[in-house]
Amino acid sequence: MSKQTGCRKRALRPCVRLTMPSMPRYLAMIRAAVGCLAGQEGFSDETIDQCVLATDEALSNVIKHGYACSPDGGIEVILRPICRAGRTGLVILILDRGRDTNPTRIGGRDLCDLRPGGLGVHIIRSVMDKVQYRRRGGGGMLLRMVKFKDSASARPDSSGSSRLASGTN
Amino acid sequence: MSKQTGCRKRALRPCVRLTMPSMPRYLAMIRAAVGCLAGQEGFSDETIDQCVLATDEALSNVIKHGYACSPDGGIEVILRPICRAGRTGLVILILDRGRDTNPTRIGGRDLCDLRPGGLGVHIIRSVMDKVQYRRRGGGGMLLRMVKFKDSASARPDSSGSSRLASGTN
Amino acid sequence: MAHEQVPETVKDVQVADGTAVVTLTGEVDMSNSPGVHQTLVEILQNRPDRLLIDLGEVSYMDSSGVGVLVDALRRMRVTGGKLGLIAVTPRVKSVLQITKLDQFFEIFPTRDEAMAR
Amino acid sequence: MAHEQVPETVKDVQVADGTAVVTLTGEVDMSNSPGVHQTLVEILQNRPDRLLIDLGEVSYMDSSGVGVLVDALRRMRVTGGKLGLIAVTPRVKSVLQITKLDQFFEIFPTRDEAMAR
Ligand SMILES: Nc1ncnc2c1ncn2[C@@H]1O[C@H](COP(=O)(O)OP(=O)(O)O)[C@@H](O)[C@H]1O
Ligand SMILES: Nc1ncnc2c1ncn2[C@@H]1O[C@H](COP(=O)(O)OP(=O)(O)O)[C@@H](O)[C@H]1O
Repeated sequence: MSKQTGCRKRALRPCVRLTMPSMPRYLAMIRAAVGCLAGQEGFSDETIDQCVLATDEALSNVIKHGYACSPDGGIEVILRPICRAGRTGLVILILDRGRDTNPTRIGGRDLCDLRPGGLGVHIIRSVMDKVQYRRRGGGGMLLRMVKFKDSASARPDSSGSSRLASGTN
Repeated sequence: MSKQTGCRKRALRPCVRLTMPSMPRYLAMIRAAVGCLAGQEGFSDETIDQCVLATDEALSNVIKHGYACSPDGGIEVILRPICRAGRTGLVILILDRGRDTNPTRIGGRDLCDLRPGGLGVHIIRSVMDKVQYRRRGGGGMLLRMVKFKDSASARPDSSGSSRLASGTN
Repeated sequence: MAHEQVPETVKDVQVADGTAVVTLTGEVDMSNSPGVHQTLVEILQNRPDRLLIDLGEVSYMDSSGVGVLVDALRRMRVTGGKLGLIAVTPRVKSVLQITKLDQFFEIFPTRDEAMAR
Repeated sequence: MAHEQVPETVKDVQVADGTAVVTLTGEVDMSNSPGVHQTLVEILQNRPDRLLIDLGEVSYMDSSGVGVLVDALRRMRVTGGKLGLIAVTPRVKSVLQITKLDQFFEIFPTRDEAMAR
């Protein structure tokens, strides 16, 4: 196993694939898996929490918006540890076959408004280092999120003192 | 979500699929996922532990025996909550494309012997309610394990006072 | 909600002297936040002066849970009542901070401090 | 083993007066049991009279971990030494019971009790 440590051994870090039905009851299982994998990659507790939260928010959105809360859709989560320019990170891909949307229309709303809803995309963009939505050939959406281990984490516009918001690992 | 409770709603309990490379570092992630799912099915802590342990042992065997510790194999874990004759359970399928073996030759050894190794299959058969190995068409093995929620758990030949060995939930 | 043996997210509800105290537990996500919402709406139908939500045992909350808190706050404001959160764990607090909602909630470290007000 | 920031399974090794005390931590499985085995083999090369393995922080152990304990026991027997396990958690104890190996190990509730022998 020691052969796997370090950046050059990228070929030895293939992906993990989790497929769940579009049902909220399976969110906890995916959170557990993502948290465990991020921990094993040596992510700090804060960064683990951020990966877990972003994945949960993204999956919830697929269930709500992609599958309109119908339980018979499938969602695939692909987790791939990466190493880019000496930085260790985790790529989280979320793929669905639900209704697709123009990626430019997936955005957070103005937070000054006190109302429930419209928070998920803001959270995802705040806590992850890269976030990219794409339409999939054949229907459905692909979301690609990247989190680096030494990430400066939450975007500067988020307050910095909290557990999730702070990126100091 | 309340629609999912109860036995008749079997159609609403589809499976979860986890695919991992044949590398021991991913065992912990699968354990986390299995433990979480069994917990959500309402399994007792003892029964959760048993599902987790059996899955870990089975995956370790696939890595060792199916793939001869080569890291480039794939292993699929399928988790499916079931309801049979009023009993709630969890089916755990483990599929590989490694070297296959005659299922009758996969057995536990005599435990009187004090030596390491040869314990995994004994553990699996002790803690699970049903265990069935099969050769897969196209190569590799399929292991089907079932654990019932109200299972009398460990086989009578295991001592009954311990956390994993006792099945009283 | 999800299953009979899974601990319910709403662990306890106490109402006395116009103050309702709701204790939540575990992980609040899309699978159980509708149930929490339902409970809070029912409690608010009796128009308490104050709603206190104890989050000390909540180890995880996503935006669906935060949305439930925001909805309760808006309903309390309509009836002129007050809403306080008790024992918000760092992880839950972060989610409130990221969504800039921490400013809207009165947060008490302990239940005693909340009750003393 | 697996990664630099993941806590090492072998947390501590203390050798004094012919007694080696090894503290393990976390989950022992096929990913880290070879490392634990290696550590124990190195310690046993100095032929201690006694090897104590503290399992109080071991939350999970599978048959690969149990195999490492059995191997250490066999090596100690060859050199005429003693092996004791300290603070075996219920979950780990169950695995020893299922594999009928609990009978072969001397198990102490606490480190103090093990040292007092
Ligand atoms: N997976 C998705 N598929 C389609 N649309 C999405 C998806 N995720 C987000 N959106 C769009 O982005 C908007 C903002 O999402 P979000 O911030 O999570 O708030 P909410 O889900 O409460 O509306 C959604 O209302 C929806 O229009
Ligand atoms: N997935 C598998 N593929 C092929 N052979 C297997 C598999 N699982 C178990 N076996 C066989 O069963 C035997 C007993 O397995 P086990 O009890 O786990 O002990 P060990 O792995 O230490 O030999 C193995 O030695 C092997 O021959």
